[in-house]
Amino acid sequence: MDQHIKLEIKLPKVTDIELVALDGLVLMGRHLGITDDKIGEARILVTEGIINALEHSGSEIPYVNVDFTMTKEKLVILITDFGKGFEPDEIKEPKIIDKFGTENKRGWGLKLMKSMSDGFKIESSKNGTKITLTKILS
Amino acid sequence: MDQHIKLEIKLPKVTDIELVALDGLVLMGRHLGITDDKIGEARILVTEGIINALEHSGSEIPYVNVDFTMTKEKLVILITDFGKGFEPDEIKEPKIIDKFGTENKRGWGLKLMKSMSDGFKIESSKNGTKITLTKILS
Amino acid sequence: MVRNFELTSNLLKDVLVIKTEGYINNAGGEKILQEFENHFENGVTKVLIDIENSRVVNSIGISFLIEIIEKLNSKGGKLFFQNLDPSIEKTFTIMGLFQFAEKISTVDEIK
Amino acid sequence: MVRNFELTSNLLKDVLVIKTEGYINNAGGEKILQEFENHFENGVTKVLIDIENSRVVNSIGISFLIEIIEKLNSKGGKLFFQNLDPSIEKTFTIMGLFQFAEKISTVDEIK
Ligand SMILES: Nc1ncnc2c1ncn2[C@@H]1O[C@H](COP(=O)(O)OP(=O)(O)O)[C@@H](O)[C@H]1O
Ligand SMILES: Nc1ncnc2c1ncn2[C@@H]1O[C@H](COP(=O)(O)OP(=O)(O)O)[C@@H](O)[C@H]1O
Repeated sequence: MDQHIKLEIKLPKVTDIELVALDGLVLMGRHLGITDDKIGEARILVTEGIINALEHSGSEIPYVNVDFTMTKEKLVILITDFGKGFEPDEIKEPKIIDKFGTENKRGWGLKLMKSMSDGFKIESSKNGTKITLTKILS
Repeated sequence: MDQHIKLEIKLPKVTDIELVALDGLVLMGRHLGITDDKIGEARILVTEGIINALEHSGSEIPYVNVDFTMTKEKLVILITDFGKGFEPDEIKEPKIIDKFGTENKRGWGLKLMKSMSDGFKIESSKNGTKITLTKILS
Repeated sequence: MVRNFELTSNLLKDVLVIKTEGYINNAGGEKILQEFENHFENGVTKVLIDIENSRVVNSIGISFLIEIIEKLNSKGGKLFFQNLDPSIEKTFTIMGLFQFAEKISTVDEIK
Repeated sequence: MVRNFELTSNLLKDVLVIKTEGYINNAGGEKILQEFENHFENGVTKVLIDIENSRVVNSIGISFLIEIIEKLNSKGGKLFFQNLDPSIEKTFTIMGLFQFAEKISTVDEIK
């Protein structure tokens, strides 16, 4: 049967706390013999998902849940926050040229997650947001 | 009111996975401005607690739960496994001289946790072991 | 273990070489921008960022590099990168950084 | 980011200096013991371990150092440590390592 490992983390809103999840990802990848490139891309997904969730997690529940399920073939990442939610369809696709001349150069997280994952789902309501990211590893 | 942060992790049985918890500890400590020395000692406690739990976590539930609750004053660490348990009173206090001439030089984890913590409680049954470690940080 | 962001910089002829170490997050990106601006004010228009020792980046940190690109563009200058790991290179590609910046192998490639 | 354990070693006169990097866990401790044994067979009886770049240790890794101490004792040799961080020093104290090993500041202190 396929080996199947899980890591579940409830992260507090603390600077750089996403590094905790990244270390877990690297160690699980090493355990299953996943290539550095695949894990490297998964790290980008996890970083972007967590910093979004932490930025928007409400002040009442300043925590973010991160769950990994990994096999040799596939990684599923679940990131849940308890913030005010958002409407993904209303977010405009960022372009670098549009950023020139404007104050705020940010707005890349969703695009990176969409482009670098093999599956990306957002469920968002006024009680929070859950994103599911899939990455094929084999 | 005293700021109170929590980190909860369910770790799979994977080589060096305790590093995930150590990073969390360091980042929380930095957030609350705890000294490196206090966090350094807490790291020893966490490392020893987790490697014991992982070594003895059963094959049916090869996971270990690690919960941190930290304020500026105090850290409480809870480490829970689902292994076969043990009888702490039956473990002999290790001495370095007794280790000479014997094959196995191990057996230091419990002593380190007892000596370096400000509170150490073991609850163990045939369904698993829970240890509670307290470290004064102020 | 968790390490703090650090950078070192030096001028190789007319090229400002910034070598980063640690996580390029918001604070890290800001430090790179700051270092760049100190030299940009003095007329530097060629910048090489060596990120060999930054294995973790986030898009907030990288957004500061877009500001560097914008300022360099305005003076006909250019930003170069060295020692990109594949997933960071892919990140830069998705963000469109290579429309304006260039990946090189050694500083000698900068004319 | 997570780094693998590594060590470098060299002989300074009759002292074997082992410099470690990364987590001294079971595998790391075993590598130190192995490196020690390679030189012990050739008659080395003074060993200095510099653990400045190992900020994480566990008691399984350290238990291999007890084996080194035992072997050195049997030949009238000695183990020395350099660059101990305070919590690691406390760990060694609790385990009783300093009953047989010594903390020094520079290799010159070894006669
Ligand atoms: N978890 C979330 N909760 C609420 N809003 C979010 C969340 N994730 C993203 N958003 C919204 O989508 C926008 C775009 O996000 P992103 O592409 O990651 O860029 P950035 O975070 O830099 O603005 C954010 O500015 C925010 O308004
Ligand atoms: N979580 C646990 N579950 C079951 N047994 C344990 C647990 N922790 C410790 N023990 C028992 O106590 C003994 C001593 O533990 P310790 O002092 O950490 O040294 P070591 O793990 O190196 O033997 C172990 O060998 C084991 O028999």
